[in-house]
Amino acid sequence: MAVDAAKLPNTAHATEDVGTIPQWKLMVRRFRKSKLSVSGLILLIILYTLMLLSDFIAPYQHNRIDSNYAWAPPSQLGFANGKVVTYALKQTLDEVRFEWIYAPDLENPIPVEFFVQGYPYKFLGIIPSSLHLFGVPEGSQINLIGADKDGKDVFSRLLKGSQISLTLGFVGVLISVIIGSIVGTASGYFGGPIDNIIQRLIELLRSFPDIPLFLGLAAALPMGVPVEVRFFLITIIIAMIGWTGLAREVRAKVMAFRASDYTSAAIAAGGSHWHVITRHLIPNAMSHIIVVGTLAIPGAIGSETALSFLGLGILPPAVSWGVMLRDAQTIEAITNYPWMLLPVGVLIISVLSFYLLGDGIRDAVDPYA
Amino acid sequence: MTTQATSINLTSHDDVVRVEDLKVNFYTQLGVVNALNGVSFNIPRGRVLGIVGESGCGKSITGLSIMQLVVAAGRTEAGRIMFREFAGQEPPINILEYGKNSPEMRKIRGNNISMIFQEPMSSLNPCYTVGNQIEEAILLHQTDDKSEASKRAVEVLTKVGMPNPDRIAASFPHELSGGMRQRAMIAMALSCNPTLLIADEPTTALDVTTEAQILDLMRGLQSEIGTSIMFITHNMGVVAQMCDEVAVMYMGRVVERATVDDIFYEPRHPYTISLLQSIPRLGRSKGRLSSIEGSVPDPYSTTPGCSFHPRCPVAIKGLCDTIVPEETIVDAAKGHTVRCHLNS
Amino acid sequence: MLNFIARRLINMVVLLVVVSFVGFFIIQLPPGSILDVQLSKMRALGGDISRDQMKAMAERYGINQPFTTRYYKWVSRSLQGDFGTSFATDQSVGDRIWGRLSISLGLSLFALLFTWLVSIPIGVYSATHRYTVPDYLVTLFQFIGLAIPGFLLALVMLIIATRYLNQQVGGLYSSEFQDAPMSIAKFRNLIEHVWIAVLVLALGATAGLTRVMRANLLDVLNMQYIQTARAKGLDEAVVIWKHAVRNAIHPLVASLGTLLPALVVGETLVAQVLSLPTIGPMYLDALRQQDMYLAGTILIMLSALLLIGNLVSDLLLAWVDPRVRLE
Amino acid sequence: MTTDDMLLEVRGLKKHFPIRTGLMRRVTGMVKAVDGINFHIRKGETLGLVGESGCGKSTAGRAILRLHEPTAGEVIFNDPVLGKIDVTQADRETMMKLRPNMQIIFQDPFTSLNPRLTVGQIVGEPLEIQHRARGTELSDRVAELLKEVGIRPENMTRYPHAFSGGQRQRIGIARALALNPSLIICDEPVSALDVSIQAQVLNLLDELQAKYGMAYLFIGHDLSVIEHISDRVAVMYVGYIVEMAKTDKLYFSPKHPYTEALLNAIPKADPRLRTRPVRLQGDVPSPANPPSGCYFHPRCRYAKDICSVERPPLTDIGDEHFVACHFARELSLTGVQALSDITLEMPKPRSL
Repeated sequence: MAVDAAKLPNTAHATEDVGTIPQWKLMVRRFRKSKLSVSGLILLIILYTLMLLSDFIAPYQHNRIDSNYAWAPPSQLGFANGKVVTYALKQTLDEVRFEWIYAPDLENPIPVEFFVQGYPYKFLGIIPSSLHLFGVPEGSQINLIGADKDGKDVFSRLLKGSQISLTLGFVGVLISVIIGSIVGTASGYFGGPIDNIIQRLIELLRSFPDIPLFLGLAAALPMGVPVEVRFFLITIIIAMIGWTGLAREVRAKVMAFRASDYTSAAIAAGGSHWHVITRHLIPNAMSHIIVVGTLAIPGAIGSETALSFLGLGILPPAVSWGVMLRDAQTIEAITNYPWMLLPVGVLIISVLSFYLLGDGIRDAVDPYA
Repeated sequence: MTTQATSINLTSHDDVVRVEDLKVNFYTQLGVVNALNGVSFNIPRGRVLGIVGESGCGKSITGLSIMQLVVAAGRTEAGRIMFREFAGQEPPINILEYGKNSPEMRKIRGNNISMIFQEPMSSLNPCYTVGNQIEEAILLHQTDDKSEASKRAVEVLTKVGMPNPDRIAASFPHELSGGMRQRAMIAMALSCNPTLLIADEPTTALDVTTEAQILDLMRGLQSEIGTSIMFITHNMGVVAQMCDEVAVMYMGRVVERATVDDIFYEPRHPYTISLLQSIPRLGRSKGRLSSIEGSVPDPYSTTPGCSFHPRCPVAIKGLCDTIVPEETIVDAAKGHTVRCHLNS
Repeated sequence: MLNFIARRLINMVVLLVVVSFVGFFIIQLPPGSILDVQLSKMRALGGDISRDQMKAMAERYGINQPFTTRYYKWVSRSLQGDFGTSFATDQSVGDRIWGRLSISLGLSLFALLFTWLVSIPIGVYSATHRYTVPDYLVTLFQFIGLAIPGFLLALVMLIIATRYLNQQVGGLYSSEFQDAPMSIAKFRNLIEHVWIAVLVLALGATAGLTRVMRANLLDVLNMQYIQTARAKGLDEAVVIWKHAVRNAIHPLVASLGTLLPALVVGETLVAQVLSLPTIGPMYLDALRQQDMYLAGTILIMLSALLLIGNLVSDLLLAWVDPRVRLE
Repeated sequence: MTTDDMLLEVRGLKKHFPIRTGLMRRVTGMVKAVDGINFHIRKGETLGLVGESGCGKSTAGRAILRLHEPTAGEVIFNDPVLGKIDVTQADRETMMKLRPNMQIIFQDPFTSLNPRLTVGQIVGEPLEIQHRARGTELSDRVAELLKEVGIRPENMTRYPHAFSGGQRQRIGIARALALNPSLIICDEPVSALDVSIQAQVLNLLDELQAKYGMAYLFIGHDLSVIEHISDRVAVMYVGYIVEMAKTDKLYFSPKHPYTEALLNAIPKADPRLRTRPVRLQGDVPSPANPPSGCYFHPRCRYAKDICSVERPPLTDIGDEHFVACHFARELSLTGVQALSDITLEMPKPRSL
């Protein structure tokens, strides 16, 4: 009975003709029912928007060093004369521990100005601009979430770092999804010797433990190359290691769809390989590929962070969340300057959001599984 | 509306089970399904009652309700299931008063009432040997002695016609064919000499020749041991071969109850008649089959009046589509009742 | 059965040969050689190296020989149990690896045990109490467990342990036990040091496995044989633990093969933070210093571990599930 | 008999599936799903192909269409344009021309329609592939086809999930009908349907055949359905055809012990026929490891020594009655008994 009910058309929305709603729209509907997954999606949209606008929002260049502000705590904000203000820092030397102690100078409010001119950058990578969302007058500094050991603004670095951290994993997975889908489809659809060779290759690649292989490859990367090249190479490594699992899953799906009666019907009508693959196999496997891909992104983001953290990934002066976390390795750093851990917070949020999103898509795609 | 069903008493004190006005709803994500809308019937002791109907009519749910094995989404809203372990037991036990996992219910399950299912391929746990799974029931209800239990398991395997019972007992389910597995299931079900055996489409997944073997076996064992059987099926041929009494179900209601001869030769409900007319019969002339128009309505909708009226060729406008027909007696002596306005 | 193991072992050897070749290739990919590293090291120490010394070193390490020759030399010596000499420390590679690998393995096995002991019951509970508040909580913790990086957890636990529990953590033993012979006290000391690492290592895997266990059990609970077991009159607890869990555990066993090496290496970051003398940091150092014999050997050892893990999981699978035939 | 009305001749068709074991995926055996079958279908007739699960009947149907590449044998198809062509040898181009004339209907109405396509797209797909129609012409043709199978054309924009099993099966029939085939392979088209829906679909198939004159290869396991729809019937057992004859002949006077056993085993929908005839013992052997000689001999109660040694060929014993049994002419077997109809009448309202 329960099985019978599952097979029956969905007639919950009695007022409309559910029959005319394509499957993907039904999936979107089911997805929207899961509040956790929707919130994951919203968080990701926010994160990626911030990433795109990072140069506009960041008040300082991520590498701007100001030794006067080493380990400066987050700036205190306040209201004065109807304006948002921050306060300058009074520095005193702790003569016992030989450390600077900072305290806000509450007597001297500094107005925070909006839409100010700052360092030049290219908006969205194209339009030259020097407009920034906010800033304080020359001579003072605002560190919304504090500064690091060189007095670099953590807020600006966090934004700049997201450009690498949020794209590298994403692009890496995208590439591995493309490779995995093509190889998996070829393997599953044509079978025979092609399948055999591909499967042997995957088996060989899978005989390497992935993390060590990953580290080995990363260590093999040339050191002195520009950031973009290194970014690209690490992306390729992430993609190279990730595609095998996806190829196997796509292969299994494609084999199932290939054996399905509707595919047989298309072949019986004279449909070409191209027709069958593009009309029946890819569209049906697509939702599965999206799910697997989405759930692979958090792992890839984590890989980048870990690599950079270990000094094998993105290298300074470039900045990613992993690079930033190198400064937060010790108990002292964390207990004295807890804001150094913020990249982890953002990392957790983005990873969690991807998991929630992927989980929601999976449930929406396959509601009875 | 009051239902008359419970007041119809065509039954003696020797019914193994009497189901009275059973109502079960399923609460699913897509809505509420009225799986059973007041089902009443009785299973006379030592007889085979066939429950026949198309998919989704609630026949399996009825069987599972007696075992209290309906999944969590299904809730019993009303009704009684009166069980008499031995003839004349007074008062009978209302099974529904026991909790699903209560010790009382577990003592009935597998011991007094046992059940076999449609899919012989998936009815046995692949991780344990056939013998182990049969012994499990014996150890639970009959004896604490392990060697005694395994001896009885082999005995009961012999009884169901296993050619090599010792070897079968030591086999894993995947090593047996579908027919053999169904035999093993029957052996397991009969291992504690139950009062009632509920067989839910036990031969549907089998090939014709194997089906014939299993039906013969069940019929033979039934007349030998005298166990009552509730035989759930959609196949009219199986009903004719296996059953003494028949209850025809449609959309969660029993629409007709009668002896097997009456169902086949003097059916009264238009649904029963249409069903019989729509099956191609061996050795009959060809030509157009008379079919039932339309299809079974989806379970989330509710049909006013007689649930069969939209497909009924003789439905009366203004009556059949508004008022649910009561169960009426056609022949009290033979226990023939029907739920149809044209017969009242 | 024996036939199966024999064939699998042969296949493993073939794979290992290919893996060692590829591994060796990757390891010696980086531009510049150990020589450059050594040179800069010595210069940093204030000394300098003569041309003759350099030549001697190049000779010794086979720097200028073609790739295949170096590979052949390395492999043939490895087969005799001589894994070569670490460039960096002049210690035998074999000796250095064994000590650390065994610590790593020990840690991982503990973590594995913990993972299974925790994730199976929780998974079962959450599957049998679907859509209840505890189930949602478990799901939430699973996601958080997946999302929090291990090293952060290690740091946090480290802070909690040192600040609030007054525990010594980091390293394997306190200084007083460092060179002492094994005793009950030393063992206790070991446990005190190691529990954070085990916990941290296990947590990520536990989150994942709990999810898998829950999903599997939900699938199995829909199976007909579960209904059969209930129809026998078995108590629901027996139905779940005897009939359902055994079938649901199947994919967990199957994942054992990949889980073990993942745990062994997954601790790299954690070990870094907790300063544990395990194989991960060592591998990392070897890579950084282009210590190719050492790194290559570790990589191949880990591959071997993966392949052995897969074999073990296949055997276990056959033991758990009689349908799996070894042929 | 003229050969002109011959539509399909299958000669020695074999389909073996390799069994691969071990790590090297070596072929260690063959599942002889179809192991050399011969039959023919004339234009406009229905041949029933009946057998128990695993006997190779579906594989045979698919091998004819080259949905499975046949291992050996000939499949001669009499194409209305190209004439007689061996399908197994046809190149891609010829195949493309042949395909419209041989179509297929599947068993499972829930998996045979792509859930991502609308009914219109599904039924129109063959027309599109064969470039028969496009645009409004295409949708007109699709509407016509849907009407033909009893689905309202307005349903073109709906997706398969909105239909019941019986309706989906009708959509599958419309798809097969789209290219005006002269042969449709019906692969258990009513097995998954409820009894009342089964009758509707069988009637539809009958009507379409009467109107368009295509031939059916009707594959099934339900002997009553096969009897109802077929002109001739072939019985398969473990990859072989053991008997083939006109329907009445086969049902009323079977010549192969297996056919007799099958007919005996059917539960008859008549309580008066509760006989307990001798039943077939044992199980159908696996096509990967069949017995020696006549595959049926271990279960055959008439078996003699020769049966375990020599495999009997399918031979014509007269009037297109083919039997593969050493003793076909000697045995007297019982078939179905002709029954008098039970006439059932609908109840009439007493007061109106």
